[in-house]
Amino acid sequence: MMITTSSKLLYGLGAGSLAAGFVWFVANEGQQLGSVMFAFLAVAFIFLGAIASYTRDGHVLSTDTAAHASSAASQKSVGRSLWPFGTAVSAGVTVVGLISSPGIFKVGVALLIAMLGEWMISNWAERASSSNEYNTKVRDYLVHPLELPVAGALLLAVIVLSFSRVFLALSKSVGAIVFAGMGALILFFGALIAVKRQANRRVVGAILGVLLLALAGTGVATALDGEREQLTEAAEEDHFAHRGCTEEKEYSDKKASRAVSMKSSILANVILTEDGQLYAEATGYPGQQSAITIQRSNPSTILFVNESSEARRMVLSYGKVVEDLGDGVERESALEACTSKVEKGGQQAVTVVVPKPSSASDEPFTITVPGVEGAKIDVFVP
Amino acid sequence: MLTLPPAPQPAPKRQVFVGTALVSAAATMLVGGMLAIWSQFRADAPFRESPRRGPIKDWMPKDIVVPEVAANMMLIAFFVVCVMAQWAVWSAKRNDRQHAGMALGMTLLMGLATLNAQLFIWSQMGVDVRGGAFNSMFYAITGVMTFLVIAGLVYTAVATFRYLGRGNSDVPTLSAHALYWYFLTAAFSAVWFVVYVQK
Amino acid sequence: MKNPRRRFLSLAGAAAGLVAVAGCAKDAPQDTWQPAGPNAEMIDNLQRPVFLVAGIVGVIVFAAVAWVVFRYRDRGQAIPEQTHGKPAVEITLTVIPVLILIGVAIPTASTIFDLAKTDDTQMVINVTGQQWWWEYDYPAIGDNAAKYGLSQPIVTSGQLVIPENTKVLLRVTSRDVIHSYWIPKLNGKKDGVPGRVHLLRLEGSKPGIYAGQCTEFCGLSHSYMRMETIVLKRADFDAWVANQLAPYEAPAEGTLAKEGEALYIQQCSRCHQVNGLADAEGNLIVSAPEQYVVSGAAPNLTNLMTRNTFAGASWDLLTQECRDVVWKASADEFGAKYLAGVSADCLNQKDLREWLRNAPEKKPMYVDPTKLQETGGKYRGMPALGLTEDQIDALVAYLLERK
Amino acid sequence: MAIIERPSTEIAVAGGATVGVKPSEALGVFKRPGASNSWRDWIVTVDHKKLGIMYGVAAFVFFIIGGIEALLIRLQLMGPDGKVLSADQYNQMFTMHATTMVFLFVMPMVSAFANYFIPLQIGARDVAFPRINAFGFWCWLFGGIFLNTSWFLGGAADGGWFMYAPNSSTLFSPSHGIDFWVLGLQITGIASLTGAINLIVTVLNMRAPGMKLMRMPIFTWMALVVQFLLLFAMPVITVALFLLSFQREFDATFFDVAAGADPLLWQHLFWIFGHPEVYILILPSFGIVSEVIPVFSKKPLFGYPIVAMSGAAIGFVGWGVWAHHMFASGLGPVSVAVFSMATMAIAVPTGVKIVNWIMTMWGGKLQFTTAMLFAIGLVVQFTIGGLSGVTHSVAPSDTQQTDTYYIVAHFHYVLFGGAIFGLFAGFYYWWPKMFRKQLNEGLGKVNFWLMVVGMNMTFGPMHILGLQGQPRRMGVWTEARAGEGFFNIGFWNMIASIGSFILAVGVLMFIINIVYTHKSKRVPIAPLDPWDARSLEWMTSSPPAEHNFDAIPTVNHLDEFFHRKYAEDPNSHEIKQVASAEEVLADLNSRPDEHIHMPSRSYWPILVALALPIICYGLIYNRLLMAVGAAFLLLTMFGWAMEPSTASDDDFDPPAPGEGGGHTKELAPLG
Repeated sequence: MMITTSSKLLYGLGAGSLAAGFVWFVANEGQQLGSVMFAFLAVAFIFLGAIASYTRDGHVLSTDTAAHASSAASQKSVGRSLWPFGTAVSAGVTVVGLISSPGIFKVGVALLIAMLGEWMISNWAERASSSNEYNTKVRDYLVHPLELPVAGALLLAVIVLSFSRVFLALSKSVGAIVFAGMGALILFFGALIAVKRQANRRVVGAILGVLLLALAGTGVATALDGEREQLTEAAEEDHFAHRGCTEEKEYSDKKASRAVSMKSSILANVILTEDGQLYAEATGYPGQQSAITIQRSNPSTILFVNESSEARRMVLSYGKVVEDLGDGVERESALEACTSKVEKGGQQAVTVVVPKPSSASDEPFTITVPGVEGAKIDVFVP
Repeated sequence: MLTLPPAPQPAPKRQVFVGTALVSAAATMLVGGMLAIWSQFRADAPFRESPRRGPIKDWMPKDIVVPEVAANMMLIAFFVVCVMAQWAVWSAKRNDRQHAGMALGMTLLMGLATLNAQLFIWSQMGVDVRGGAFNSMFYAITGVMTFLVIAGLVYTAVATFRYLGRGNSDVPTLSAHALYWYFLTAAFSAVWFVVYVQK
Repeated sequence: MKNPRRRFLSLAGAAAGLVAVAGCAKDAPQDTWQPAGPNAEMIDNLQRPVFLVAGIVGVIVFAAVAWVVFRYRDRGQAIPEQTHGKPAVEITLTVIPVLILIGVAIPTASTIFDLAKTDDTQMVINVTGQQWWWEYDYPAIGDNAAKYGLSQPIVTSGQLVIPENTKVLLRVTSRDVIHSYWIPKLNGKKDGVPGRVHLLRLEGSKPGIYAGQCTEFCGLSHSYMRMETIVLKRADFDAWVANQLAPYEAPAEGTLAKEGEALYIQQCSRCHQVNGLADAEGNLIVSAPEQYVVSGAAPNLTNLMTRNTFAGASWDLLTQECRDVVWKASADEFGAKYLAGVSADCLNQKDLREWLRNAPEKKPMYVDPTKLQETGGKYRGMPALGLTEDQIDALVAYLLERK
Repeated sequence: MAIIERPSTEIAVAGGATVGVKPSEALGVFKRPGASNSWRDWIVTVDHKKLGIMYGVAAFVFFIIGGIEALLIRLQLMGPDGKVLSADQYNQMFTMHATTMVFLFVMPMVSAFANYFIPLQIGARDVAFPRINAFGFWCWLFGGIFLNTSWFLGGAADGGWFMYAPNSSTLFSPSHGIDFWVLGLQITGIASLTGAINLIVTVLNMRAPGMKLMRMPIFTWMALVVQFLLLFAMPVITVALFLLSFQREFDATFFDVAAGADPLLWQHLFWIFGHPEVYILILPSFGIVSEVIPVFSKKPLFGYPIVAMSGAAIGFVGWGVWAHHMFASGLGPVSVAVFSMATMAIAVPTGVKIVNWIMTMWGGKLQFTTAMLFAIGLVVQFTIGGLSGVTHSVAPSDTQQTDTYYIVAHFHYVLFGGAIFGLFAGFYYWWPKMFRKQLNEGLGKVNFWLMVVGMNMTFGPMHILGLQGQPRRMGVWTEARAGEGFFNIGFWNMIASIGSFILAVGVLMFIINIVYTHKSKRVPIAPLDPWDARSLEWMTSSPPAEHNFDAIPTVNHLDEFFHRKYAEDPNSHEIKQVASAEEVLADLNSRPDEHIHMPSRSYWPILVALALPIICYGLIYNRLLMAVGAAFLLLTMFGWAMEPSTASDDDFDPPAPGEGGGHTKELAPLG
């Protein structure tokens, strides 16, 4: 019976968790924490339910000695098989292909089919009769004509390809080191085999297999030496070269985007409308505001929303700072915080700590948008 | 062949198997909790319109480059580990000691490969943990994953030692061990998708 | 065997009694059952029936237990029938609480949404918590400026002053850890969370002084983080605003207060702003608490003596008698009494002087310079300034003029 | 004939042959310790009963520590402007009081009962993983000791047991207290997790024949639900603690507002764990009471399946209500409304339980033993706590009550009047089973009444204090805000403080009772079945032998033991006793099982557990020490994995023939 008492309960709880996650998601306007948590709770429950089904609540009676006799451990030995291993490798190749190139993917799929076929035939053959020898014969008769040539060709191809790839990718000095390393490895295993003569040939085979796999893996890895397209943009943008708060510059600096700001912590939204109006929306104030209050010394996040057609940025000016450069020389610089330029519909937040009250400054604190006349919000810092 | 008349063994009750399943369930919550926090952080990050690629979440600092190849290789390695672990079970059930031992060795090796890939990713990214929410979260989530993988490796080592030291009868431990690696693969697939693909 | 029953009955009685008499407390400044404004009344109208229902259910349960304990005690009766349950009874006894709870849930939901309404706001005040006091600032925008004469922003602390029958919306936030703003007689509490702004409606329907305390654990001196809300009639409120916006008056030359001003500039103005205070060259002095205090702010002392508490409303600036005059004033007289502020006669010299002498001893704060590694040398409260008694005299004289 | 034997099989070598190996030659670098009667036996034991007793004793010691902390708090608050503790000490005191009571008393005391009685109640010889069980105990004990060493190393944690960010960051709590707290809880968390896994597997896999899930005693049921709650809740707090320690040790920015984080994240995580935790604390006591009431009512539990399922329902719904701890923290009105409704929903299954207990007593034949009194005490006091819970499921009302003493009153009625009264019911009920002697009933009743009076005097007035607006976690209150008349805060604080000392005397009576019972020669050995009990744990000797049952019974009924003693007269429908407990046991033991496998003692659990605090001290003070601890951990884990299954002096039956003259060895089962 698949559906045991506890698996029933566990499946039920899994379904309940899903429902709870849904309710949470709806009730909290799409807040993710609770919903993801519930989703995983559901996964865990359903997983345990499946295990409970599988083990029939683990309820094998302690007096059931027949279970011992029929347990797998006491079954007699049958032939060995490398097919699971082969399946693993081909699965690996398939996934590599999926990510990198269709060619490798196709090879992987072919391998996978071949290996699974072999595994299944072996499995079938083992049950063909009670005689192991007969079973092996049946299997070989079925499969050998197919598998030997294919396997040989494939092995050769993989080795050649991988080596060439590794060579191509390595610089000269590194190449030398790699080869020294490989030499040492081969020497080591050779010595090992020599010392321990009875070492099982299959173990040796396995070690070589692993080396082969490693080689193939490295080859694939170097062949795929590239990045996903989306990521290259950040590098291309080179923010430092463009930083600044003026209209011409595009980015503020690296920091601006690094300080990830939570939407839930937004002090005010500053919105630039299509017709060049700038207004603020802040929690607790009704409607559109032309002035906002920023708490002194408090990290405050202001979100800029650009609805105009141009790429724009928001600049918050909050006074000046005078640096003493020594020898009575002073440098005055404006205190500013700005977002990067964003396209229409884009948003960008800036987190700022204003240390001085606005009353301490001769010039009023403002939020402006460079290049848009009259777009100004007064900022008051108590 | 037996040297003594064996006392009847306790019937196979799959304690280790069920226990491992429960560990996996608990660890699912661990990884799930981390991913929940991750998605919460990410969902709360403001986005901006990129001129070329549509909306971009300003969640991941732009100077961070994720070594995707290594991450993908890591995922592949996880899948391979699974098959290896299952192979060990398969062989052990058939009293095939050599293959089972080999499969366990391979499991360990590929498990180490995943660990190696993780170390590689860390060193390549060179993320400063103090740099911000993404950085902290990245280390937290990959750190938890690594911890679970190390636990898996310890499990494999234990299973190997026990297998080598014992007769052929440790199939329950081996299948439980395989279950744990299945769980790790599933968990890493989730982490891989959320952290390395979606970012 | 009698004892359990008696106990249950007395407990049941106590529960019912609690519900009945909870509203009768006298002079309990933080009583949650004495609403003094519509928001608190909304809560009160909800909680009274809920407590009553809970009390009745409790009495029924206790009575049932008492009856069972009395009736079925072992009197040598035969072993009862081994019944495992009666579905009809169980379903009935499950459905009844469900119905009761539905009855409670509906008004609960509607009250939740009523209390969250913000579209009828008449005045907005920013409330910022920090270790361990509250800062209030009245932004000079919108209705505040247009209808309430707040031509300039006002910054004050400890006591929040609001006009009578005005729908005030507090924007509660924090500079360091989580605090919670709670004036029980005016509304429930709302946490001030750093980086977030939470909204709390406040409306007082009767002039008076309403006490509250920070209710989210906020560190060492959590117990000393108190606050009050003052409800004034509209005319009194206007007078209060005018006084707050009045320009700075320097003490007369040659007085003790003038000495105090110099001392203040030297010792206090680093952190505590007094609006309009200028140094000898006539430059306005701007305090820089962000350099000395973790939270980056210290109370603005421009009009200290218009408030009647200090140090996070932990101590009164008024002596006991003068305090009673204000606290126990009738609604009509309250405004005048409050606006009188603190006079020299009424000043609570003892506590204020102790505070100036050694603040951290009076109110625990992290100001030990040897243990400030984590904070980069910044204090989390007011340090001991090492003032002499003469200096304290001068400072008190100066502060007495900050009205 | 030796009944117990340790598992053994042959070692296979290449070629499929097997050979016998002498114990000294077995893989076995590491020998297992043999049996002894000294204290050492307790260190190396893997017996679930001994571990249960050790859990109980250690937890009780922590109960006393937590109680002293509570008394200091009450002393401080007895009068205005208390001077007993400094503000800093007060903050540490209430933080550690809660932490100790939750993590170091109630949870492990539940583990004590669960460890001791779950295998007995389901007719098993042992738990599924005996060594992991021992590891869990040592892990918890060392974690608890580690946590409490912070008192002597610069001060304990001072952030409250809820440890809200950002107050818990190094900026606001520079001492190492919170580091100790975080790491200590991680260690005890490991113990909870291993314990949970162990007990779930035990219940799922080791039940006696015929012991279907719906025939399990309710205590086992509730404990099972609790283990599932632990299984899913502990990882969440682990995540939260992990983030916090990451922040404190490595300057990560999860809760740093300036870096864009949201401090409410911690609150969500903490309460996602924290609310199920409440049910982790209370459900086992529900289970105990559901055992005690039927026994002393001479009736089966009314509506058994409903009680079992309502326990599961409480456990599950408990997951969906965490935000009711956050009604004042600025969630939107929609979430507040949803959580408010969900919280009310929990009242239904809880109410069902109370109804079922009363209905169980209804029509019964009630005997007011101390255990029964404590059980009835739970029913009444939990009802008060439950009803006050309903009052603040009403969110607007809760914004007036949360973080005031009203909440303190509520959860103490639930956790002291509920959970702890349930545990005391368990002490009195199961004492003769565990220790062969019955606790004195007279002293027990004194104990009960002192605790009832003390408990209601301490926590009853807190309802008033809270409604009068006295906030929690305040080291001092001031006369100026105390109010006047009947509801004067000072008066009720005084009453509460006096009550707390009465309560302390009540607990002291329990200790006196124990000492009297076991020291006095006049107290006789308890009969086999002193309460005329119903479930399997009574169907064996007192205390049970190491292997629990000579013969595993086959279960045909819920309340199997009762049904073996009593039968219904088919004509008169009267319940008649057909066999005494001794006769039932003798009948069962007349066909003892042969070849009972019991695990041997082991050194490794305590050693592996010892490595964890070393690592944690290293993390706080010195990274080198951490490496040493990690190395120690690896070594001991290796030892664990490679341990042979038996000690050299264990019995085997039949004696092993064959080469080498000894029996063969194998590795111990993994757990």
